[in-house]
Amino acid sequence: MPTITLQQFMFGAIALVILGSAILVATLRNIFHCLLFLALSFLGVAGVYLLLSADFLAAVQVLVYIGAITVLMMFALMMTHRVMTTDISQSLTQWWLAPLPIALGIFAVLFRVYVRHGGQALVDTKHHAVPTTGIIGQALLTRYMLPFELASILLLVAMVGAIILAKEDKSDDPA
Amino acid sequence: MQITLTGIIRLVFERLHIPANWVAPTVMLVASVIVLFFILFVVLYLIYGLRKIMGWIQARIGPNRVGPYGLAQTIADALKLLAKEDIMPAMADKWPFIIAPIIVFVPAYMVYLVIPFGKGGSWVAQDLSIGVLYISAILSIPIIGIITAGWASNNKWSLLGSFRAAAQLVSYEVPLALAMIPPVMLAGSMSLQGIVHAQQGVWFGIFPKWFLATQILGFAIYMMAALAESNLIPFDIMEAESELVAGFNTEYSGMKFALFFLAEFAGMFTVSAIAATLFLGGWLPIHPALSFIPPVFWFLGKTLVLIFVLMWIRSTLPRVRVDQLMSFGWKVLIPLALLNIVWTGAVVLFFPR
Amino acid sequence: MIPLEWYLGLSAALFCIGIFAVLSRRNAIGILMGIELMLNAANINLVALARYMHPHILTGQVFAIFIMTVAAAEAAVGLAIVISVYRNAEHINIDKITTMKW
Amino acid sequence: MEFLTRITELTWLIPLLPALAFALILLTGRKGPGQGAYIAVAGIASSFVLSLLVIAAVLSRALHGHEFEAFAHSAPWMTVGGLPIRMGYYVDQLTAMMLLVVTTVAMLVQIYSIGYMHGDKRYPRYFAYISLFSAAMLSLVIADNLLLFFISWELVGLTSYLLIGFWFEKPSAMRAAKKAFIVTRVGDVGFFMGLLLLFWYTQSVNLREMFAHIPAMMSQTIFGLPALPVAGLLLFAGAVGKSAQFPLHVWLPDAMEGPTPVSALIHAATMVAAGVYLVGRMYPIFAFEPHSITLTVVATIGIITALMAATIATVQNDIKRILAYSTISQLGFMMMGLGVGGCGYTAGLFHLMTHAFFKANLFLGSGSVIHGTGTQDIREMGGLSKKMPYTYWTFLIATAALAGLPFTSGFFSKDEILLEAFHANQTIFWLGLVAAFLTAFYMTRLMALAFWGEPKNKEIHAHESPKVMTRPLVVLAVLSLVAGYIGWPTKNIFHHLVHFGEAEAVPFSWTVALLATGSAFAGIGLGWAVFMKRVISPSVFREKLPWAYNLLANKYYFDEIYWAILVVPLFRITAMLNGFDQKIVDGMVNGVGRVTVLMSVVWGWFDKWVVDGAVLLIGAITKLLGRLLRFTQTGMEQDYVLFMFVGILMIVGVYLLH
Repeated sequence: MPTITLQQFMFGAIALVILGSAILVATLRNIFHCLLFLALSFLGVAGVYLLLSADFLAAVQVLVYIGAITVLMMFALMMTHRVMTTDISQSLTQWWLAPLPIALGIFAVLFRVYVRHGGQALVDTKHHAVPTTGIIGQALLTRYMLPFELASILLLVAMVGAIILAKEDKSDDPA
Repeated sequence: MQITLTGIIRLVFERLHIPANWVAPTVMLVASVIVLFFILFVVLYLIYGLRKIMGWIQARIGPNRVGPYGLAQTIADALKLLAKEDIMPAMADKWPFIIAPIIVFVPAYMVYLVIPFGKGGSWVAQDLSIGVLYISAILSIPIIGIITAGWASNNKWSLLGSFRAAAQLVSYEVPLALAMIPPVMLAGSMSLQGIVHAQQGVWFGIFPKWFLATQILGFAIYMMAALAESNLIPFDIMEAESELVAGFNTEYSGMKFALFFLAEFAGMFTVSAIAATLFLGGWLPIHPALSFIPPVFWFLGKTLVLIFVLMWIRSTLPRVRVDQLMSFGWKVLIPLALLNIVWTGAVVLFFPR
Repeated sequence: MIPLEWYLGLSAALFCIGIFAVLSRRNAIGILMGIELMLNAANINLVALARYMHPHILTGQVFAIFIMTVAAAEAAVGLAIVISVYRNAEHINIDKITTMKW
Repeated sequence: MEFLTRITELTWLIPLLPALAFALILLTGRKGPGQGAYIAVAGIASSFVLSLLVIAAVLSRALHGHEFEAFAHSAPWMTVGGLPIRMGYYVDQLTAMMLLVVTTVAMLVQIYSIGYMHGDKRYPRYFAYISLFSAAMLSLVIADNLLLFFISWELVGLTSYLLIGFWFEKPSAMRAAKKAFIVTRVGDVGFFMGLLLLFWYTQSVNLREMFAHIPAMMSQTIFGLPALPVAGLLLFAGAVGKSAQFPLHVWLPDAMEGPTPVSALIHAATMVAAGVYLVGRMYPIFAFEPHSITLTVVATIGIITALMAATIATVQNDIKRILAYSTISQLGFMMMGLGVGGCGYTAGLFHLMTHAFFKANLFLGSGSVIHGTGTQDIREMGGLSKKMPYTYWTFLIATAALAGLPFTSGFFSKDEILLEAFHANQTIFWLGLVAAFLTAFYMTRLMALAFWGEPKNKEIHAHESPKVMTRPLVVLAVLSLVAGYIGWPTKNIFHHLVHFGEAEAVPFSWTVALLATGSAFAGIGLGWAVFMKRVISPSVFREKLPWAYNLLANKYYFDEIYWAILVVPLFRITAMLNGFDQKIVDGMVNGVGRVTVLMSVVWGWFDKWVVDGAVLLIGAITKLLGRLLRFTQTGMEQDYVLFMFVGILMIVGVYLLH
């Protein structure tokens, strides 16, 4: 009987949280509940990163996905629904079952590919966790300097674009 | 050999024949429980202290009936809250309404895991190598709880409050995080213990080598952002009793309200403790000659001074408007914080340690 | 010890749930949520493979950071578009946004 | 010296400056300085100054006994059938003389026009046209090749057309403009054919290269005729048209419908002299042998024109028409001079110069008279000498010069022509003498009726013209007096400058001089007797010889003859051709059309049922497919994403199954 280590147990629990809340995100009718479960799912992913001893990434995951993106979505949600209506049930598309076989098919394909090609030798033998922050910083500012700068420009452009898009036209003329 | 929590638990586990790899989680769990009780204690007397200080500032006595000098007053209040009826608004979104206070409280409590109360590993629950980043990440979570609370209450005051809260907390999270970066740069570490260690020593035999020396601007930015993050009075527009009828927690009562309250005061202690760690040398004595006083007292002393400053500000300044708050955050604090980072970069570049 | 396949399987499952969410939601924010799920799945893959194949280089983590950056930008612009759509159409049900449809 | 030589390198600017003025006036319109007039005057004045410098350069070269090389420069222009053609300027003494004449007269006329055209509603346009004319005329003068010469020639004709029809509201002006254009075109066709002929034989349009080929051309024939005389005569046809020689003179009197300064500049002094200049410029083509057939034709046409126009002028009553016929007559004189050969070349061109000055003076004077009286009929004038003193005195001087009174410029030039004719051909000499006599007579008549005596129409209150108009008159009068002295018979500077070949000046002859002077005085005397003293009634001619009078009054019926023998038959032929076109050509076309219609009915059936059927079938199939495929085009993003994933799934599935 294969013994289950603590890590494996934790992985199982976290995976369960992630997948369960992800399924709820995809199927729940109340979009606000979806958002809460989305946040839970993100938290689970941060847990996965911790299991992979990617502590820096886990913190960034929480900071960016929960602290920024989820909050942003909640904000957008509140702005795009009539206030004082907690009943914001969202119906799914007309043929909401149609994507199901597609999703399952893609899962099957991916799973098959991973299981066949995810090598047996690729087992985490490096139990020793490496402090990741310094390595990531080094990589970002040396080898990945250009993508790093491009990402910063992308963020700036996205910020300006979002402001322009969401800005209300106060003047009468369309320009 | 020092007696540490880990050592005790390992000893107990060995006696009970529990596998050794369960030790670390258990240590975390026990440490968490200890921290939780510490928080409860701290919050109880912070509330008491606040009421007393406000009383003095406003030329009155403050609580003085329950217990000697009114010391048991907060405990009585807490008991009263626990005994109260837990009201659920009629059209409320039930589960979000219930978990919202928990989402707010848990992160406030999780931050304590990395705060070094004293020298060495036994005075910090978990000295993470990414400590500062962890703090910022965790501090961003309560916003979700506050929005959820406002949303789920099905009350327009609550919703408006949570709108304001979302805007304010997201806005001030940025200068807060930016103000925390210069100490990291100066120390070359994100671990809070590392940052404290980097502040050891004195200049000219008198002045402590605290980061405050080069980071007066950063400290000021941090303290202002911290005021907003823990929504204290000049920036408490998300609760704003006189405008929004207490904002997001209008509909809350009983234990759930107590959790919000707890989180708020825990947050006050947290930001002060972080400020003391990052800028004021944490548990380091003000001068090596004073190191006979245990480090934990230094730490608590500095933290309490900062808390007093926060309370002082809270009870003297009027509330600002929403638009003033936002424009101050985005147009003043963030540019200044960025400038401070550039300045610190110059310092690190030209005066390497 | 956790085999690599577990992570990959988790990632595949999360990705497919994301696809399902994207395809079945009518609410524009719901679709954005699905996209975020898919991006997270990709990130798990990257980090896991980086951990198992080159634990000292962490290229996968660097790429995960870039993906997060892009995700943040995408969320900002996407939600701005959603708000803009709401302002014009009073709803964000993408089935009913048919102004551009012939 | 060095400076002057350098200046000649700017010769190309001379026509360009007025052209620039033209463009500027068009651009600025009424907003330009002086409504464009100042621009025009500035343009022509700078050309004038430049011309003076160029002339000085030429003179200093020529008079210092240097072996004179003409100033010439050219640049590549275009390639015709592999032959590179160059465009440039060519300045010799003849060019210098023409530059002097053209720029002087043009400048004075433009200054005069400022006053004369004052208040006209198309004032800027007038100056634009006249600047364009100056540019074209100057480029004609300095052209170094026949093609550029021809282009400028046509441009000059165009501006002439535009300016004759300047007041196009008047039907007569409109008709006159068309007439001038069409009649000169007849001559231009000849010119162009001559140009092509010369180009064919000499493989060049450059003047000097052409002249170099003349010996080679001597032996050539075309259609059995010697080529050189044919080319010469064709060129002369152009000159006949432009210089209003018999039989193409009919347009010039009508051209007087244009503004009077235009008549002075274009139809008296410069443009009509271009024909003479053409003959002078192309003289080697004409005088390839001492008494060539071409020169004979030129001389004959010249004397016929001179006599004919002079006789007509004696009975005209319109002041400008009298001057117009006088111009035709004098142009005939010039042609005659050129035609008699030898030093007649010099004489004719000399007369061109002097005539330009005094005829411009006369026309401007007549303009002043018209300006002052408001009429063109000399029978309504009279006694203007007191009311318009400047106009009167200048007019008188110019008349004297035209009549050839001694020591006026006209005397020297006309005398020289008659002298050459005397030596070359006695018949022409005597006929020329008659023409000179008639010239004096009709000018006296003009003076008598217009300026002397008493005002005949009391309603006309004549007044002197403004200074801007009289000043040019004074300048021209002075020039009319003194310009002839450079041709003083015994020391002929002009002959030294402008001559053809090695011809020695014919010695001065008292016989000819006295005969010429005598004929002039005889004409004046007769005119005085008839129109002032009334010794002979002015109407006796009309009463005694009515047929002759009518012949003259109707200008020998040229217009009527042309109408009858050219225009009417042309109309007839046109009508015939029209009938042919209507009946036969249209019939054929209609027949073909009917057959086509019939065939198209058949084809239409085929098209409708077979071709269209196939097309519609394909269309229907496409539509059906489209209707089916339309179900995939839901317009919903998610459906497309769904299809995308289905596709991915299929591709990966296929890959995995292999």
